[in-house]
Amino acid sequence: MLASHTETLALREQFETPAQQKEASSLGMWIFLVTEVMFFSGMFLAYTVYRAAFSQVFSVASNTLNVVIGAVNTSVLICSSFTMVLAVHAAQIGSRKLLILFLILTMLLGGVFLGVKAYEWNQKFEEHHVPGPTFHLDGTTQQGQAQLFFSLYFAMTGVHALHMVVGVGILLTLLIQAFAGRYTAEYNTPIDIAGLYWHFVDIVWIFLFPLLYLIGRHHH
Amino acid sequence: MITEAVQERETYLNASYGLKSWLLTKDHKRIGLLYLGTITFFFFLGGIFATLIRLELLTPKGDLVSADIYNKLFTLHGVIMIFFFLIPSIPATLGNFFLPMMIGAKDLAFPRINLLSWYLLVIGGCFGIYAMLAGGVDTGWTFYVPYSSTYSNTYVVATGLGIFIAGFSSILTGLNFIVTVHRMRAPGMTWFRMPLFVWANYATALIQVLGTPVLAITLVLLICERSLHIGIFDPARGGDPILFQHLFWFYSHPAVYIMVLPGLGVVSELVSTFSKKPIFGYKFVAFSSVAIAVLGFLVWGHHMFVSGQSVYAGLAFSFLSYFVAIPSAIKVFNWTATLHKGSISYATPMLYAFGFIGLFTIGGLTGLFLACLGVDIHVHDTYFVVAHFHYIMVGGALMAYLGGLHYWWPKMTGRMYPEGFAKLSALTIYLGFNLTFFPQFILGYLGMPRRYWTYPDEFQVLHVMSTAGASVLAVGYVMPLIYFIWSLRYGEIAGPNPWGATGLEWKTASPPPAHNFDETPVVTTEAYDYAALEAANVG
Amino acid sequence: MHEHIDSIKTYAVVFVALLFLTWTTTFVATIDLGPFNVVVALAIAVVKMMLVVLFFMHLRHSTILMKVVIGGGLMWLGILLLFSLADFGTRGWLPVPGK
Amino acid sequence: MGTELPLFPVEASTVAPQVDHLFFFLLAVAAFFTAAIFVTIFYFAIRYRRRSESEMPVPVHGVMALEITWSVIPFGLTMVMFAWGASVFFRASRPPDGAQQIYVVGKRWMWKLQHMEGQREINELHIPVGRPVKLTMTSEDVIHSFFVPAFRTKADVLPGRYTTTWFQPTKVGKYHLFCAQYCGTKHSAMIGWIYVMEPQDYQTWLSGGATGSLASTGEKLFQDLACSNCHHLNDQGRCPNLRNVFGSNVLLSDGRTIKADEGYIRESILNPSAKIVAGYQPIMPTFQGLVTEEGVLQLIEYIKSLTPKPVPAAPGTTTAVSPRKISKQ
Ligand code: HEA
Ligand code: HEA
Ligand code: HEC
Ligand code: CUA
Ligand SMILES: [Cu+2]
Repeated sequence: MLASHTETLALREQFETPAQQKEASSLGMWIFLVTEVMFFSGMFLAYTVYRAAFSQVFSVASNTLNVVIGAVNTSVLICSSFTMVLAVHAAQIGSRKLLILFLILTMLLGGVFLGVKAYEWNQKFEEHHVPGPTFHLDGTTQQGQAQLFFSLYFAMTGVHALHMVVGVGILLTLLIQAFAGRYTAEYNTPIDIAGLYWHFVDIVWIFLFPLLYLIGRHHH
Repeated sequence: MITEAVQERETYLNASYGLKSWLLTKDHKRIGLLYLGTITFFFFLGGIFATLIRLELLTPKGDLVSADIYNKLFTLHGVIMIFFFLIPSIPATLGNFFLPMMIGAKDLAFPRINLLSWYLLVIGGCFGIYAMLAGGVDTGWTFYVPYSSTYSNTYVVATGLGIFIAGFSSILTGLNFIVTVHRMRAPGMTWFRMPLFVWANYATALIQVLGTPVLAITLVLLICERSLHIGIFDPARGGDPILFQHLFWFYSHPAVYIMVLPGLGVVSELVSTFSKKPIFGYKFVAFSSVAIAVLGFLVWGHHMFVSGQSVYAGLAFSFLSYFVAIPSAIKVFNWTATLHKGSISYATPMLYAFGFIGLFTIGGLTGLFLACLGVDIHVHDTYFVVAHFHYIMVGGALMAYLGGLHYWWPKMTGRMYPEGFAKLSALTIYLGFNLTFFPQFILGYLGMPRRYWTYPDEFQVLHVMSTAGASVLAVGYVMPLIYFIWSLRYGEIAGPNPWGATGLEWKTASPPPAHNFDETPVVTTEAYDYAALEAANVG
Repeated sequence: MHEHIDSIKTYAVVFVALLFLTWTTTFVATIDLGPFNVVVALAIAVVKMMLVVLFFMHLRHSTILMKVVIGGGLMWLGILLLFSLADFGTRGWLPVPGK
Repeated sequence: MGTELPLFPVEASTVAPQVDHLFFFLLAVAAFFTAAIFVTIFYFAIRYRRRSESEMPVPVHGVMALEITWSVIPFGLTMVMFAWGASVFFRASRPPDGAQQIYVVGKRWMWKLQHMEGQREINELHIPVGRPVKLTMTSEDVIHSFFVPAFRTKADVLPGRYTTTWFQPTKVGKYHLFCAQYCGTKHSAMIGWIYVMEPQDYQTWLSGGATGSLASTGEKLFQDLACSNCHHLNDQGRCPNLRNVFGSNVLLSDGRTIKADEGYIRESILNPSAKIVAGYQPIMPTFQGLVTEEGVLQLIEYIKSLTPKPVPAAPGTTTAVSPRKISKQ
């Protein structure tokens, strides 16, 4: 009874077969991720241009970020990617319990990441590292160029965090549906696709971490 | 009796009734019509701004509107025509309606996303209209910093948000088309059996997906810069305004191919159907669309030859610009060759196709002048550029759109438009168009800068000619509006295939049933196989 | 389409590798390698990306089409960076201000 | 009320005929292809018009030789366009040595121009016929563009940076100057005139009005702003000697060497700590906000005058790092 219900839910009318539908969905998601790459690309370009021009100041500014926190947060995100892939795995083998467990874990880890991020942002406000009239960075006379670094820092981590928030929202929806028993070993495309998204957001951070926190620890 | 038969048959139009059945529809055909209504509205809105621009320029003095209003007029004209009319025009209306049918699919891969795209366009449009009513925006459609970020005191943020949202509509349409073409083709519909319109929309979709996100982030950065003063492009803090131009044109040059590629696709359909011949060099025409899409991403710096960009970058961008011209040339030559020994009909859509080929050629060839470094230092930001792009976008893309609309009108509505009236309007548009924009080439070479509210006296005669042409043009555009609406009720009933065309969309009833085909078609012939069509009709 | 299910062990290995690389990149940043700090940091990031894409996102079991899609996306990112930097990098080659 | 109908702009600079020749070449190619396509289409459309609905033309799928021909020939033509265009462009980009220097500041919505001899003009520029003129330009606010149609020349004028354009007028007369980059409300009023004069008329014009050469105004400013308190024109003190700085290669404290051009001097004044000369402390205060763009240009002209001509090295040759800097190490 339930199975046949999910069956009809699963295959939308424009498709001929479930395989066609699944392929279409993951192709759609991959293409969407390409658009995301291009979306971030504008900020990466700005970063590259200004870092090349003002490498000394960028290095001073980058040194004010806390590497330990950054590294820990990177690890948190990697853990969340791991639990996400386990959730996909659980869905594939049809284990509802594990699926729910791992979805919850992933969301929790995502939440931890965002919490740490919020803490870091708050630090920036306290240290006057937020671009604007009150901005001040010690160790350089180039306050304007230093602001560029922090503008990029906020833009990049901000857009990334926004993606995390959206990701957590998606996982929440999936979780509710998983509770309702919507996903089975036969039909779990949405979990798969959400996984792709989550991993993508992780990858963005994998680049942001060295670019913002690490590069320029040593500058002459 | 025929009428009765038509009325009783179930079509996508009478499958369900009521506003809700339209606003919540997932049928690509209905969504196509929703788009049609939306962009028609925006076209006339943009057209009213154009009319006011032309009236102001009738005299050298600024005597109709104030300088600030004039600046808002051309900005809103450009923004609306580009982002809310031409970019969605062919893909979202004709493409939406016919792309799935032409490959024998029941719908697009993601119908709900398709509906979402339309809502995004409407929401984006609402932001645009809000900006317009609240006081307008005066940055030009190019939004160059630091003017837009710091100096303008108009509604830049609202407009930027509107374009940002409309951009997502465009991205999602593109995404939908790509997946549909890859995954939804009917059995037997191989890549090289696809109609060229599908190829063109596929190539367009690639640009939409790869380019639009960069515009989106550029607008986000601009909005942040303007509202939070983060300094990304601020020279006082070491920021570089030319970085903005790179980001903007990385999207906006390819975007011109978003605007023209679908038109090129329509013309391929028209030329074939109305000469009853397969397109000469099908594969070349098909690949040239993809080539244009790809090469189009390598030339954006040709908008920045005198901007303070390095001369060496200018050199590279000029060089590469000429590469895009070749696939365009290939198309024009192949269409011409297709006509050879054809059976050429002068139906209205074909007149538009002829008009398109001529005007696109002129517009494209003048693009070569602009891509030429030595000439561009003189004509950059003059009316020469204005003439160039109107030749391609109005003479080209818009003509193709109108041609396609006439061609598929019977399929969409089940009724014919009045042929005589339509021919008259096509002719009016053609004459009015040339009178409006040809003098602008001369003006441009004389040195008349664009975005000028007032101008030296000696340019007046040419401006008067241009304004006169624009009035003729306006009449030409209002005519289809009238007779298309008229035909909905009084037009002659159209059969399933009034033109003797070969595409799958003509193999189903007019208007089509909600699921397009009564049974999934199986394709056994190449595209444009008129002999097979005839054999089937006889047999 | 045949669905390929990876073992949890594979995932665990990849997971550990990712954590290890995170630690490595952080550690290497404390050593002064001159210009190579940048190279190493980005190289490690690329390796991590590949691990995530190939294993967690199952690209290694995906069709060629998906690989083309990803490759294309990265190429376009490259186009944007390369051509823009071609401008910034050649400014001042001609000894005329602003050319 | 204008009644004349001009069709072609006057040619009044050495570059203008070059641009026009190129333009005519392009026009010829464009006219040829346009005509060819129009004629062929009309001919086919009439010759092969549909005579009956049952006609069935023979399908032709394409001819490889034709495809190649009509790809290769246009490609060849476009490469000529590119090469020719690039050569004109380069000639139009590099001012000849010894060009007369004029400084331009764009500001919403006017052009402020300064001559070396000290004359300052607004929205007007007087220059002698036959001599190359080089403009060094910057903007106080948004982007503008300096456009003289009769000279076929145009260059954007950017805030925070110097850009250059040049021309050599060939005809005496009065020519339009336009702002070609949209800059707000009165963009279309940011216009003016270029007066090209006979050399003797120009001399007469020069002799009137000026309060002293640009360099001397700069020198005065140098005193007024107290630059001279630190910068003595000898190698004493904690500040670099500004003699012979312009055009030299300066060694910076971070090890880089940089060519001291207008942009560098401007940055040294407005953002001195961005680049520190090797061997000195970053004690120079910023003059951002204390001196206008025009003032900066005057100072630059003064500092330039401290370098005897002809120093701006010919492109390509490397000037040795000035020994003055090295001795200071
Ligand atoms: C649909 C829109 C569209 C299209 C398709 C094009 C197509 C082309 N455009 Fe255009 N362009 C615009 C819309 C478009 N453009 C707009 C809106 C602007 C102004 C933006 C702004 O600043 O507001 C602009 C500005 C613009 C500039 C910048 C000018 C300036 O600001 O100084 C340049 C410079 O290179 C240029 C070049 C070209 C070229 C080389 C092509 C080529 O793709 C054309 C190729 C076509 C052909 C060549 C014709 C067919 C070929 C033949 C008939 C055979 C013979 C061929 C040969 C001999 C090669 N365009
Ligand atoms: C798809 C794109 C598109 C289209 C279709 C058009 C259509 C037209 N455009 Fe425009 N145009 C642009 C895109 C387009 N334009 C862009 C991008 C710019 C640059 C903006 C910028 O600089 O930022 C521009 C700029 C531009 C200028 C230069 C302004 C300047 O630089 O100062 C001019 C001047 O003549 C002009 C004219 C026209 C005219 C006469 C039409 C005609 O074809 C329009 C004809 C249509 C109608 C006339 C409407 C139908 C008739 C009615 C609704 C009748 C009722 C009317 C009344 C009651 C008033 N356009
Ligand atoms: C408080 C002292 C002081 C004042 C006042 C001062 N300078 Fe300097 N200036 C320096 C020092 C020290 C340096 C070298 C370190 C550096 O590069 O900043 C320098 C460097 C320069 C340079 C670069 C020289 C080179 O060899 O490359 C220029 C040009 C210059 N100053 C111009 C000016 C001008 C113009 C003014 C006045 C508007 C001015 N300075 C006022 C101290 C001063
Ligand atoms: Cu200054 Cu336009
Ligand atoms: Cu372009």
